[in-house]
Amino acid sequence: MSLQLLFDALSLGGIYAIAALGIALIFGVMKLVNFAHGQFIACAVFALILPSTDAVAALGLGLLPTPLLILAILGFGAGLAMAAEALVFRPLRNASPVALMVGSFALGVALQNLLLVLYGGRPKAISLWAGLGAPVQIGPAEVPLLQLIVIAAVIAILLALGLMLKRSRLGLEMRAAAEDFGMAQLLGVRANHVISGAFALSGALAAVVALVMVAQTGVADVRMGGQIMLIAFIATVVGGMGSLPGAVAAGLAIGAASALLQAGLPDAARPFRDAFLYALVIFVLLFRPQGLFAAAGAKPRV
Amino acid sequence: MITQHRIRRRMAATTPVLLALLLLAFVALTLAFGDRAAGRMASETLIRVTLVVGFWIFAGNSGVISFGHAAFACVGAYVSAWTTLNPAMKATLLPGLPPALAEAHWHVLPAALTAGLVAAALALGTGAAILRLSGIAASIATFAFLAMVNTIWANWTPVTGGTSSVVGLARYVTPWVALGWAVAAILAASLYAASASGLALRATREDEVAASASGIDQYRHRLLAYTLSAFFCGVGGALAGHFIGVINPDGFYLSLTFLMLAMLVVGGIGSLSGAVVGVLAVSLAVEALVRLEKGFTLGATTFALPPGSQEIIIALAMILVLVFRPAGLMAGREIMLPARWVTGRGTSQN
Amino acid sequence: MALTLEQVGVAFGGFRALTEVSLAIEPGQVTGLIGPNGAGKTTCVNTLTGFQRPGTGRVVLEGRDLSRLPAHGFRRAGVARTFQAGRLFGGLDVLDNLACTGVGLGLRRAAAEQAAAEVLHWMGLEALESRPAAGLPYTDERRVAIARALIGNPRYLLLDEPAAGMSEKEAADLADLIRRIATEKGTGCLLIEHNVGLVLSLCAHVVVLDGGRVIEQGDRAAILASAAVREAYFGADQQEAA
Amino acid sequence: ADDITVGFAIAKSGWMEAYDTPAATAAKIRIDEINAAGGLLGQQIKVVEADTRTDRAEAAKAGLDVLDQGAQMMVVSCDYDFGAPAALVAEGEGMNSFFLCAEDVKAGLQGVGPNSFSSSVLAPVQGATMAEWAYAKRDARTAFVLEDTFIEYNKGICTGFDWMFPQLEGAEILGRDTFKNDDASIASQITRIKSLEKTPDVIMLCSVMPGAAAAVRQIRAAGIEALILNGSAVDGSYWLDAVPGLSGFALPVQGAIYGDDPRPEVEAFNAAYEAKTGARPASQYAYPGYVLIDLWAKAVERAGTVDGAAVTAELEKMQAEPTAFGPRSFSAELHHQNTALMQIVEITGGKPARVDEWQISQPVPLDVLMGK
Amino acid sequence: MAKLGIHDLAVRYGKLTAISDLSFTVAEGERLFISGPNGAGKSSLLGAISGAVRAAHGRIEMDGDILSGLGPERIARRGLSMVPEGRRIFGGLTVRENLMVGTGIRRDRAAVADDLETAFTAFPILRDRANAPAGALSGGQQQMLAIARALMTNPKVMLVDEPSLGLAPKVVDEVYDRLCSLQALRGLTLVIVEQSSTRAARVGGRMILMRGGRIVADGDAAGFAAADLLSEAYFGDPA
Ligand SMILES: Nc1ncnc2c1ncn2[C@@H]1O[C@H](COP(=O)(O)OP(=O)(O)OP(=O)(O)O)[C@@H](O)[C@H]1O
Ligand SMILES: Nc1ncnc2c1ncn2[C@@H]1O[C@H](COP(=O)(O)OP(=O)(O)OP(=O)(O)O)[C@@H](O)[C@H]1O
Ligand SMILES: [Mg+2]
Ligand SMILES: [Mg+2]
Repeated sequence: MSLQLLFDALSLGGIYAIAALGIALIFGVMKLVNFAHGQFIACAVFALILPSTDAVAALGLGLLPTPLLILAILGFGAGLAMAAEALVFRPLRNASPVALMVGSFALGVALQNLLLVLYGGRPKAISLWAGLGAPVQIGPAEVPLLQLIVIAAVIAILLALGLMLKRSRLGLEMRAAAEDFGMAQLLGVRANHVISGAFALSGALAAVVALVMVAQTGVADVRMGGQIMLIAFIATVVGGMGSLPGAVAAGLAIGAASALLQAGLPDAARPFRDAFLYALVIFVLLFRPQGLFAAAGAKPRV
Repeated sequence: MITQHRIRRRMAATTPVLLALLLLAFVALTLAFGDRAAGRMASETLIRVTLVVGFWIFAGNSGVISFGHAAFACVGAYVSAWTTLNPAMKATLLPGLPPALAEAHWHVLPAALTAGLVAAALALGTGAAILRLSGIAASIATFAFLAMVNTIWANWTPVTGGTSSVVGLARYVTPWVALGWAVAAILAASLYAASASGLALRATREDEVAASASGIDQYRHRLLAYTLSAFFCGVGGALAGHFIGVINPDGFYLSLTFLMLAMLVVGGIGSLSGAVVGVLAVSLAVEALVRLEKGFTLGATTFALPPGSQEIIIALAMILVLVFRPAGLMAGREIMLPARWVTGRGTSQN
Repeated sequence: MALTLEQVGVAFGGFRALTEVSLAIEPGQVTGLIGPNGAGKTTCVNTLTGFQRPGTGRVVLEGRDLSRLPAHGFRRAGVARTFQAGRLFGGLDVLDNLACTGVGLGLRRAAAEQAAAEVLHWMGLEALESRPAAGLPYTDERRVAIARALIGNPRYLLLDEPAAGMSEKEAADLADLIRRIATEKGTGCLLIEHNVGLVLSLCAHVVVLDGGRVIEQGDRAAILASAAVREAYFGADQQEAA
Repeated sequence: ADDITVGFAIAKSGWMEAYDTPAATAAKIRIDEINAAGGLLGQQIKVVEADTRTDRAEAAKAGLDVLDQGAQMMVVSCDYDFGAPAALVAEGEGMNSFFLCAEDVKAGLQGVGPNSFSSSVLAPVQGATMAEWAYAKRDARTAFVLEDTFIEYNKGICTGFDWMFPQLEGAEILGRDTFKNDDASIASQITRIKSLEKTPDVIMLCSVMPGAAAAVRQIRAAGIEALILNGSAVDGSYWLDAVPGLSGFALPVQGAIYGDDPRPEVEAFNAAYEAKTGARPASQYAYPGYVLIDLWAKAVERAGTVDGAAVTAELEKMQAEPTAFGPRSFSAELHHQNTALMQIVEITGGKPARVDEWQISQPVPLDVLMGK
Repeated sequence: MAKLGIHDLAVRYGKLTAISDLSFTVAEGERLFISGPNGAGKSSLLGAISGAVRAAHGRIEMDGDILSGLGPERIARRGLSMVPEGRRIFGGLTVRENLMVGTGIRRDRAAVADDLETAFTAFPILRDRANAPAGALSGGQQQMLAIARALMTNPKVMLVDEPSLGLAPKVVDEVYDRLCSLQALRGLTLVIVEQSSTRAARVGGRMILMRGGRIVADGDAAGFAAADLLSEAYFGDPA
């Protein structure tokens, strides 16, 4: 595999990996497959611009200086996710995983239509960090700066999250509350805070995806996060439900597989790229139903 | 001696009859009191009953959430289009069809049956691999299957027309046709649920491990239910196509998947009545909101909801239902005749 | 003629849960299996019922090697079990819980319900027939779990801590039931229990596991006399008794 | 009744709304003009509406809905997929239907039936126009085709380009690739372009928003400066913020919204549109709405009735019928434009401007349109 | 003052009344056994005290403060710890992590390491499997873990639901030894649900007998053991 191809694969996979992390985190703490995650991404994108149905977008938060802007959007994502938790998912806590999933989907529909009402259905352009596209020469490969930043960000986020979950008390409590909410409470864990924290993190990760997407594509569209969310969802399962490194690895792998198929398939088969990709997913699952990185003991013993 | 258990079995046998009557009443009332739009709403609702009841046969009994059933509807719709469309039309729209299909010009009923059978065959083939998995892995695999079918359908242009719609399907689906199929689906679903296989599958839903310790071969029963369930989704897809006369792969993708799931969960996945009630409740609520959005007059003033608010309100209403009735509107119960109606005379002396 | 483990070894990752374990369950008899927590008793049962593949060695049912059979195949071959937790099908009523086994064995639904009703009658549990399994009191849950395992008269029945959480009186009733199963139905039973009194009163033959190995086997006297067993397992009660 | 009723079964909510509303507004501008000038066949034109909610099943219902409200001609959604269900309802009643701005050959005779029309210009014509214009005016001899498989329109653009470009003396398509509109990154497609032996003179990008803007941004970021061609769908300056300072991007339009169209009628319309809505059209897609009412009204006057078959017969007689946006033709084989005089808009330094006009040297043959 | 006071407690599940009119007190450092047939309401009582189950009415006090209405986490933070029925260990966490979950409420962080060491000494198997996922432990091992986990919060009051369930006889002895020695050391107040009156008598302490959600007897555990046959007759056969 050429170096160029590797970077292409990583840049797509990196986005999937961050999105998958956000989904795996919530699945980890609540057994919730959060289908609204895609809309969290879309909302974070639209937070950059002022609500209006005009064709030309006027920047809102997007006008802030870069460091503030990043903070503001991350905060927005976190806040949105926490609000969703408090208003929708907390009351649903005793519902079955399917009901939770349908609830999250309904929330996603509501958010998407809210965006439609506020911003109209036309995609909007956002001029942000155009300079990040500038190519950087690395050996024989030419890689846009943004791709390098994405790759670095994935690594940093993964390390930080991994450390947080494995080493910190909050992480421990998060995982405990995820497994048995009532028991964690009996041990004095402030379980509501902990879950709310997980949502905040997940929302912030959605915001990261949003920023990367905007930097990459320069557009905002209400349907934006949908596709990524689906891939991320698949990555979460292929990686092993609840395993964060698994989610990241599978996200990267799916991105890489997609890039490789794109590069390797003959002309006529290329439009069917995703069909091959999904066939691959089924194939992997058949051989490792518990996922690539299933936590040991994840399968309950008899 | 007649036991409580027997009585319950007999009561359960009344469920499909009552559900059929409920749907009959629904059609009769909408046709008697509604406008033309209400009649179309009735057909659409009953097509959804066919789809969702078909979906329930698998999801409700096995407890495995499938995302793949919209794909069966997709295949069913296209099979019916391939077999019933006017050959001249096919020559221009779908030039890549094999000669046998290109010349076919079938009656709609055998076409609908074939749609179901082809969907069932596809379910049997793909289920044989996918259903070796269980739990969330199985769900994801069905999802991948759906995405595969969608990708293929959207790009296999000579045969499927690609992302462009196939039009000109005979629009024969009246509320009565849809009612016929919905009732057939309900009957099949309740027969299956009462069968040995249905019981075995519900056991695996409760506890996979204990079920296999009871000698139950989970894979076999799941595959059977999956296949039967795909049949009705295939038929439902065919009906949907012949209802609006236009089909497109996108119409059988995520939004249909989630609509089916949402209706099932709102009604309550635990019972057949839940599936039917969920469809009715969601469809009627949507219809009511759509009408509100168009505006209604009260005295001298006209009220109207702002455009686009219907989706938001429905989504929020769904969340509220789930919050207050986490097991759905029917919460796993069936609509049945009360016990004293089914015990009959002469059996109560012991 | 017996259900046997032959030199079975089971490992989880690097951890060896069973090492060269051989034991036999004879028809019509109750065999006891005791040992400290984590000795590998449940793992033995899992191996004997197809829930755990033996890493080494074989599972043999009356001369037939079952090692490759899936779990439901074991049940069809006549090996039934109960679980440490009840594991009833909570959403179904008691009769359907039993009928599930009938269906699993290939009966039609009506025949399965007939068989279920007969077993409930044999155990004197008719009254429970229409109760939902989810709300059953603990003791009844246990008895229904046993009833469910008895459908189709299995040749062997493996019971994993059936008396746990029962009072002395309830445990005594359970002992009677197990005795009846062995004598009236000719079923070979394997009984895992920490209630040593119960095991010793019921079992002609007792196997003691520790650390995944058989450390002792024999009749009541042999077990009580064994210093190794006393050291590894017995509490103050049994020490006194021995 | 004393009125002639035109039914609009179009998206008033959902994402199609952004496309349908401007064209419908333009259609109503023409209706207002006709009414002000004494009406059609001496009667006023009345408008009734129903919302398709950007949903196919709802579109069929919307068609019935306007029918119930007495529609005698039906204007349906911009896109073939969302307009066809309603158009089929009209067809079933023997009524005329017009797609607001569909550019798929099926939006009309082929995909709906004998009384259905679209007033826009076929997507393959747009692709072919760009091929021939770039060849003639920009000396394009080599091309790379990048096709977005999202909707049929995109495929149509590429079809036209693929038909026209290789027939031109010395012109060659060096390579092609596909992507999906919502792909988060098209890095590997870009790598394929960059690894071509020589940089292509033009890149034919067959895509729509938002994928088109995203692709252009990534192509330019990767340092590929070749002239990029696209179809009319990306007209408008609203998306240019996505690629600051973009240059070398050209597309065909039916009329220019930028105030530089040489035809005074176009500017007059732009002014009328601004007067009605408070803003100038955001893209050329308002124009077909105006044209369709214009053509239909002429045919009705000639037929002396609104009866579908009679009006269709008159429409099919139109050859190079003048409109504010150029001549339009229909025939018994095609209810669509397979050739048209198009304005070429080029974006330079982030500013779009009309730079040229072009009409393809031969109409796109029906076989090519039908994908044979 | 009593360490724990239960006044007029009632617990209902829908229409079913699990506990009614229940009152008793537990003195500081006392060891109280609760016994009774299945379904007597023992677990419901512990649930109500720990806040896991909502009381229909009544008052629960600890050190004179009213606990009723506080959430389980607040109650736990006041020094009340529980080993629930069914163990409820965190299967996906390692054994060590299970032990650490409850230590977040302790202020004496330094003592945590010592306590961990003590727990490992008491249940050596936990040390051996410290980094293994707890879900893989055998039934009895999980029970040990549940007890050790509750102890790690350094509670003042500990509620234990059937500690001997699934434990080998030798380990049951050890568990009781351990609980008793801790009680002596820290003045722990213990409330233990125990089916076996012989066992309770051997360990010694006060005993409450429940049936049908009410207290039917209250006295010295040894006395109950002597009257064992009688009490069995009194309970009768539930079937
Ligand atoms: N799936 C597994 N993964 C890892 N270790 C396991 C697994 N299953 C069992 N073990 C280990 O194997 C050993 C034997 O377990 P088993 O359940 O057979 O014990 P047991 O004798 O039934 O004990 P108990 O009396 O406590 O129920 C234990 O140490 C347990 O931790
Ligand atoms: N969550 C619940 N929902 C409904 N009923 C319940 C629930 N928990 C307990 N019950 C019922 O309340 C009554 C008391 O139950 P509880 O578990 O407190 O008894 P117990 O004395 O602990 O019995 P055991 O010895 O079986 O553990 C029983 O009839 C039981 O069926
Ligand atoms: Mg065990
Ligand atoms: Mg209890």
